[in-house]
Amino acid sequence: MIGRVHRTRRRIIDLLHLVLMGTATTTIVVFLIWIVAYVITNGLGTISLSFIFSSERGIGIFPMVVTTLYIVIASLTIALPIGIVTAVYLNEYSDKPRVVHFVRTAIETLAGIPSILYGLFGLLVFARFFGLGQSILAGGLTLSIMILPVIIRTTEESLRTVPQAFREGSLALGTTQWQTIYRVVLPSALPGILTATILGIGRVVGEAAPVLLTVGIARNLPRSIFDSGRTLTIHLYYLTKEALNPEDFQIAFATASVLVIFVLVVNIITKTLTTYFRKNMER
Amino acid sequence: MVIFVFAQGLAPFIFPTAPSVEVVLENIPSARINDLLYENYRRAISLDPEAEYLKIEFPRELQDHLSNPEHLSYTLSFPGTLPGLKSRIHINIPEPPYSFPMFMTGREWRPVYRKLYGIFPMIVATLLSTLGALLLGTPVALLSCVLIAEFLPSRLSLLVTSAVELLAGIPSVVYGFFGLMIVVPGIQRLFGSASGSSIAAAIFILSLMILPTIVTIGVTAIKSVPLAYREASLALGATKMQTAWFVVFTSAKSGIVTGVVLGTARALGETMAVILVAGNSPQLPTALTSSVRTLTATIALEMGYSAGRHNEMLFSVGIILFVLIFLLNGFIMRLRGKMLSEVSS
Amino acid sequence: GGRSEAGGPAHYTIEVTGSTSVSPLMERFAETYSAAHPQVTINVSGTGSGDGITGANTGVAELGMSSRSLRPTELGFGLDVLTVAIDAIAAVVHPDNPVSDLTRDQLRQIYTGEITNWNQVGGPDRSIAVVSREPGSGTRGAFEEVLGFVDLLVAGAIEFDGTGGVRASVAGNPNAIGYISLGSITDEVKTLDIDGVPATGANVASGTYTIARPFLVLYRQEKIASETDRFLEWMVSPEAQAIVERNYVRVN
Amino acid sequence: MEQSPAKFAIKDLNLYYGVFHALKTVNLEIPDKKVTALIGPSGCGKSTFIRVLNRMNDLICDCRIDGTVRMGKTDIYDTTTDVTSLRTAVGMVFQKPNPFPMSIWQNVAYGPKMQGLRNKSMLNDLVEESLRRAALWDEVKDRLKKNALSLSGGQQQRLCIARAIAMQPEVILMDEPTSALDPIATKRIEELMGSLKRDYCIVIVTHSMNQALRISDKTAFFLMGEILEFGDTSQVFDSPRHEETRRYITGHFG
Amino acid sequence: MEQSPAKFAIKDLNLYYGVFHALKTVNLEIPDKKVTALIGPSGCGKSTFIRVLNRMNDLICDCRIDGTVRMGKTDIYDTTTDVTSLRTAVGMVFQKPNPFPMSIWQNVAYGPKMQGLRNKSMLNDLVEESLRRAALWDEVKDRLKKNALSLSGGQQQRLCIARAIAMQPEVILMDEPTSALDPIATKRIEELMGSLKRDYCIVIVTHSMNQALRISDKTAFFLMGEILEFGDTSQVFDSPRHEETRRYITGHFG
Ligand SMILES: Nc1ncnc2c1ncn2[C@@H]1O[C@H](COP(=O)(O)OP(=O)(O)OP(=O)(O)O)[C@@H](O)[C@H]1O
Ligand SMILES: Nc1ncnc2c1ncn2[C@@H]1O[C@H](COP(=O)(O)OP(=O)(O)OP(=O)(O)O)[C@@H](O)[C@H]1O
Ligand SMILES: [Mg+2]
Ligand SMILES: [Mg+2]
Ligand SMILES: O=P([O-])([O-])[O-]
Repeated sequence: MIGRVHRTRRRIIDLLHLVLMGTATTTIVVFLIWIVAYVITNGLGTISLSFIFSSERGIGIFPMVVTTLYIVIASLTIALPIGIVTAVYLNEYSDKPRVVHFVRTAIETLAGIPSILYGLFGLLVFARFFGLGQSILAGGLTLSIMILPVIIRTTEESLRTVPQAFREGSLALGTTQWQTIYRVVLPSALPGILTATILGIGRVVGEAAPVLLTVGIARNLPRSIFDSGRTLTIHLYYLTKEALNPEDFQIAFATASVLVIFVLVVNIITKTLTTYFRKNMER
Repeated sequence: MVIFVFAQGLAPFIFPTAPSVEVVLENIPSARINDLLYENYRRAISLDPEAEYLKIEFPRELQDHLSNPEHLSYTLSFPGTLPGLKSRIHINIPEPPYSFPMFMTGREWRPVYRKLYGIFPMIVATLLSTLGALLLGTPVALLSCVLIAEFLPSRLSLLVTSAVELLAGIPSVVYGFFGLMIVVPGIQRLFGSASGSSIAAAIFILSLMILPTIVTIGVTAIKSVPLAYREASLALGATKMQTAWFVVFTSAKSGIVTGVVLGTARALGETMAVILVAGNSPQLPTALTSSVRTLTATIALEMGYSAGRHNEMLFSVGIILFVLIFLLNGFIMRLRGKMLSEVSS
Repeated sequence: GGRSEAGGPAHYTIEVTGSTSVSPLMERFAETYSAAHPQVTINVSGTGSGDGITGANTGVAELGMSSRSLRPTELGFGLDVLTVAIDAIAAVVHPDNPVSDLTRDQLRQIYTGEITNWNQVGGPDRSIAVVSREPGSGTRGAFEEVLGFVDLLVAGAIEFDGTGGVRASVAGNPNAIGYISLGSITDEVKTLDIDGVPATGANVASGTYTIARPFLVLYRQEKIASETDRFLEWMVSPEAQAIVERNYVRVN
Repeated sequence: MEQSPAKFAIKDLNLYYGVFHALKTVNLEIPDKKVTALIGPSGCGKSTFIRVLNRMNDLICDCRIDGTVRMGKTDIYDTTTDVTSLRTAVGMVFQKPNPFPMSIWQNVAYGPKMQGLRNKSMLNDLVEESLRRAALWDEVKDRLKKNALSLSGGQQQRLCIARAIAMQPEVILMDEPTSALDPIATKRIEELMGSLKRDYCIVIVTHSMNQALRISDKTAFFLMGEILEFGDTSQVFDSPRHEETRRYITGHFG
Repeated sequence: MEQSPAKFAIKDLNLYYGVFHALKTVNLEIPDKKVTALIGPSGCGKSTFIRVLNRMNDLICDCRIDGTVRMGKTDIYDTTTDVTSLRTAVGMVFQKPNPFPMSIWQNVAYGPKMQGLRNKSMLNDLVEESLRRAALWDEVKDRLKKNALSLSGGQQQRLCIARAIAMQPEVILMDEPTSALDPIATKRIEELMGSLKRDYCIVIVTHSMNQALRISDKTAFFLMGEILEFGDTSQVFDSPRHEETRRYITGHFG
């Protein structure tokens, strides 16, 4: 019932689409390689062990590395438990549809709010109102609110993919709901939770505006979470903004390379861990 | 959180800046104001709101230098050697509450001395750059979504997806940096304009930044479309491409919309990268090469330097951003609701 | 600031917050001072002049930094002010730009939009890309004030929120003109003479180069600890001013 | 054959999914130490019914239940009944094998552990015994630490049975345990049921008439949410009381 | 009965999933305008075989095929064969109903539209006729714009059949089309097949002996990837040549 003409036309159209898609994807990949290559080729010359592990001005970025780690740990320590518990609540105990709907809407809204507004909020509430000043704690609290939607959504997605059969199997053995969640559901959702964590880390590490407003740019090695500090991203931002010495741009490139490499490593770790867990689960 | 920002940001439209007229002496050892002598006084001197006139008597040596007092409306200054060490008298007349319509429609943002807070150009710039980024980025993202999820062999697909995820994890400052060093000069050369810092550069960088968001979420959505739909379509003699667009893509619509929405939110909220490439002039754009300033950029640029009403006004800008996001969310919920009801009823 | 519970000689932390242009200098101060006084830690946060002034006023930080003179409202807080350095502001162009001297008037006219092409000031026929700082910047405030065009910046001017951005933008664009702190000049850009006077520290000190602004430290004399007081004194000592001299103009 | 005491007594059971009336006034007595088969066309409510017996339907939010279900003396839908301990006493094997994504050993030990059994050697013994009884021990004894998901479908099904036995329940419910299995695995599981019924009350859902005939003592025929016929298997298959039963059994529908 | 010409001629077909040998040297001739039933225990390769006929296995990456499959004169596994037009000629109804998440009308019109048929009134006619033939028209004529997923399982299955008919294929393949259906829907679909076989070649996979007996002209019995027995349905059921066939048919396994 179909003409040869139509079939040929279809083939041409299909080919055209394929070419368009190929162009689009190539564009994306080319820009990715360009950005990464641009940053790393300019920065690699400056990177060395002493660059990462020295605190001395003009030589090393150790304080920034430490502050970044502090911030990551602080915000994850706050956001992960809250996020996971919320996701579990939404997904496993959703017997109050109103509450669930409200919480979901709130999360959707939170997810869309520009990060600078989180910064304003953190500045007003944590730094000024609660008197934490610009500190790692204030920043960690702010960022943890910011990554909460990411963690909740991703965790929820992975909880949703845990087959109902696992829950039924466990409950049918006379376990309580909490035992079931803790022993069967959460472990199965682990890869997803891991992805959430990594996405959260990426967001925390990459964020500039809210960190600038709540953590500050103190260049010292922080000694506690009540100290102010400067993250790698802020360092990079600051170097491009206030470049005081000619070599600052070199350092900026090197810092950017460290950031890009960090993101790369985090991505590789996620991928590996996820495939590892998947393999463990499926075969 | 909403409450906090709102509380701070609504104040300038309700309250005047100060309860009464104040006089501030800068580097002036002594003066007599309304017959009271102030010596080495460094705090604001609040006047009685009932007072009908203001009489200031300066020390002799300053009076000799008094010149041309009206060139700055509220400040009388005396020639001195170095900035910061000048002798000046400031008379702070409380400003009335700022008019909200003027805030929304005003074309001029001169926050420091002329106290003009018009954000209309910034609203326009924010909307235009977001829209532009969507128009430029979405088709590219969607096309490659389909290619990655449906046509690439699984190894290559995994590789490209990982690469795109890497793109998603790169800090926005790095994008801004790249934009400043590569895109901005490129645009200047391309258009032959005075400068390359422009709305075009912002759109370009933003579209680059929303690509990974849309692609990652879109690919996940497309991959989660049941195999059964593909089989059904292929079994009906549709080509792979027809199947991809008419069945798979349509079924993944809801997820893809989520991706586009999150991308839009990212474009709307992006700050650091935009600051580095957009030029930040608070003017209405007239061409692609016009330098523009977005709402988020204004907050980030001025928060650290602002004081008093200027500071509160930045929170007001935050409120406008909130409202934009709420509108966006509402619109999406509508859209998604429509799509869901389309599917279920 | 606060004393830590750790043993040994009482440890003291001085919190300094404020202007981003002052903070590089302050960090150098902090390093040198802490090296000589190990019991004192100095935390420098650069967030902006406004924040520094507010911080010192509300007591969030012991010391505030500002790269501009205080505004009337802020003067009313009654803060004590210490000027630790003077920073000259230099007008800069791309090294390929043949123009090397402008009058104050020409400079002002460029920034207010009355002059829009380089050929009006003896350069090639190219339109001028005006690069400025964001409103509220100490550098911009001083620059506009000294040249007398406060709040009259031409509408299409590009605004960057930092010295580095302005410099990179000028370095990458042969049409551009910008202004940056004297301490941040590199050979990527060319410094313009103003009325025939080169922008140098000596000329600022002698008063012939007038585009300058102070670096201020703000505090409340009655609230600060003795350690902080000693640090304040030290900042205007010859030792500290020698550090200032490397990039800025000393105050005495 | 009627002498064995009733394990479950169901009276006037009505079950609704939202507005859909899935079980209609069901009355039934399920005997102990026997195999009771539930047969009937697809969608008639067999799974729904079997899930009533261990309150698995509690998990479905819009499911509503009327009537009484007694196990021994306790009304299992009484508000004071502890669901957890009910499910401890009533084991269930699902239609699709659903081992946990853990090792074989952990799968079997999971239930007893959750009940508080911590003693490692006792657990080991229990795991071995359960696997032996589910006719799986010989095949897996060398790889107890391996992930249970790497087992074949039939092995997984037997693992689920072992997991249920390890709890030493009083009742075992099986929902189409062999529908997805090859002939050999099916045979093994049928043999197992034959040996298990000495100790347990077994309820099994099956789509295969032949299986029902081979293994069950009692048969209940469901049609559109009602129990149309219930009696000794031989009687139901040889001389059904209803025309529909006869037609279903002889393959005229379903 | 043997006079009708062969639609499919399968010669020495071997199929591997990776290293797993799923179909072993299958030889078969499937007649036109007849119903051919494929029976056999779970996992024996029925679905795999039926998917060979419209090259649906191409979608599975590690699937490898040996031997020739001819439809009429064309070798369908020849590299020059256009898979798309092959599938246009060979319709398929899947085991699980899989309507697209679009309206009922769009579901049926999808295939012809993809072939380039744009004329709205012709499409309307085609949709109506196909739905009528699938015995669904009366139930859905008032809600053609409604989403197909809101139909009941049986209706969905009939919709999928209508969708396949709308393409006016030469062959219809059905993989357990009634396994999830209630008796009434099953009966409808069986009647439909009876009327369809006048025009089409029909191949059906079923787990129900009774169904095979009721509707098919030819029956192939699969066991472990081999065709153990093939012949007229009456002969296969009444006097099977193999002991295994007899045992399977009489319910001694599966
Ligand atoms: N969660 C549910 N919500 C609404 N209706 C349901 C639900 N579960 C089952 N039903 C309906 O209840 C009826 C009985 O379902 P049930 O699963 O008990 O059938 P069954 O006899 O086990 O069938 P099968 O042999 O196909 O497994 C069916 O019509 C089904 O559509
Ligand atoms: N994609 C695949 N990869 C590997 N093995 C497969 C795949 N699909 C099917 N098999 C295996 O091939 C064999 C035949 O499968 P097939 O689906 O054809 O069985 P079937 O006869 O249709 O069974 P059922 O009656 O349960 O549908 C089975 O052992 C199955 O495990
Ligand atoms: Mg069932
Ligand atoms: Mg099958
Ligand atoms: O950063 P500044 O305030 O010195 O412009």
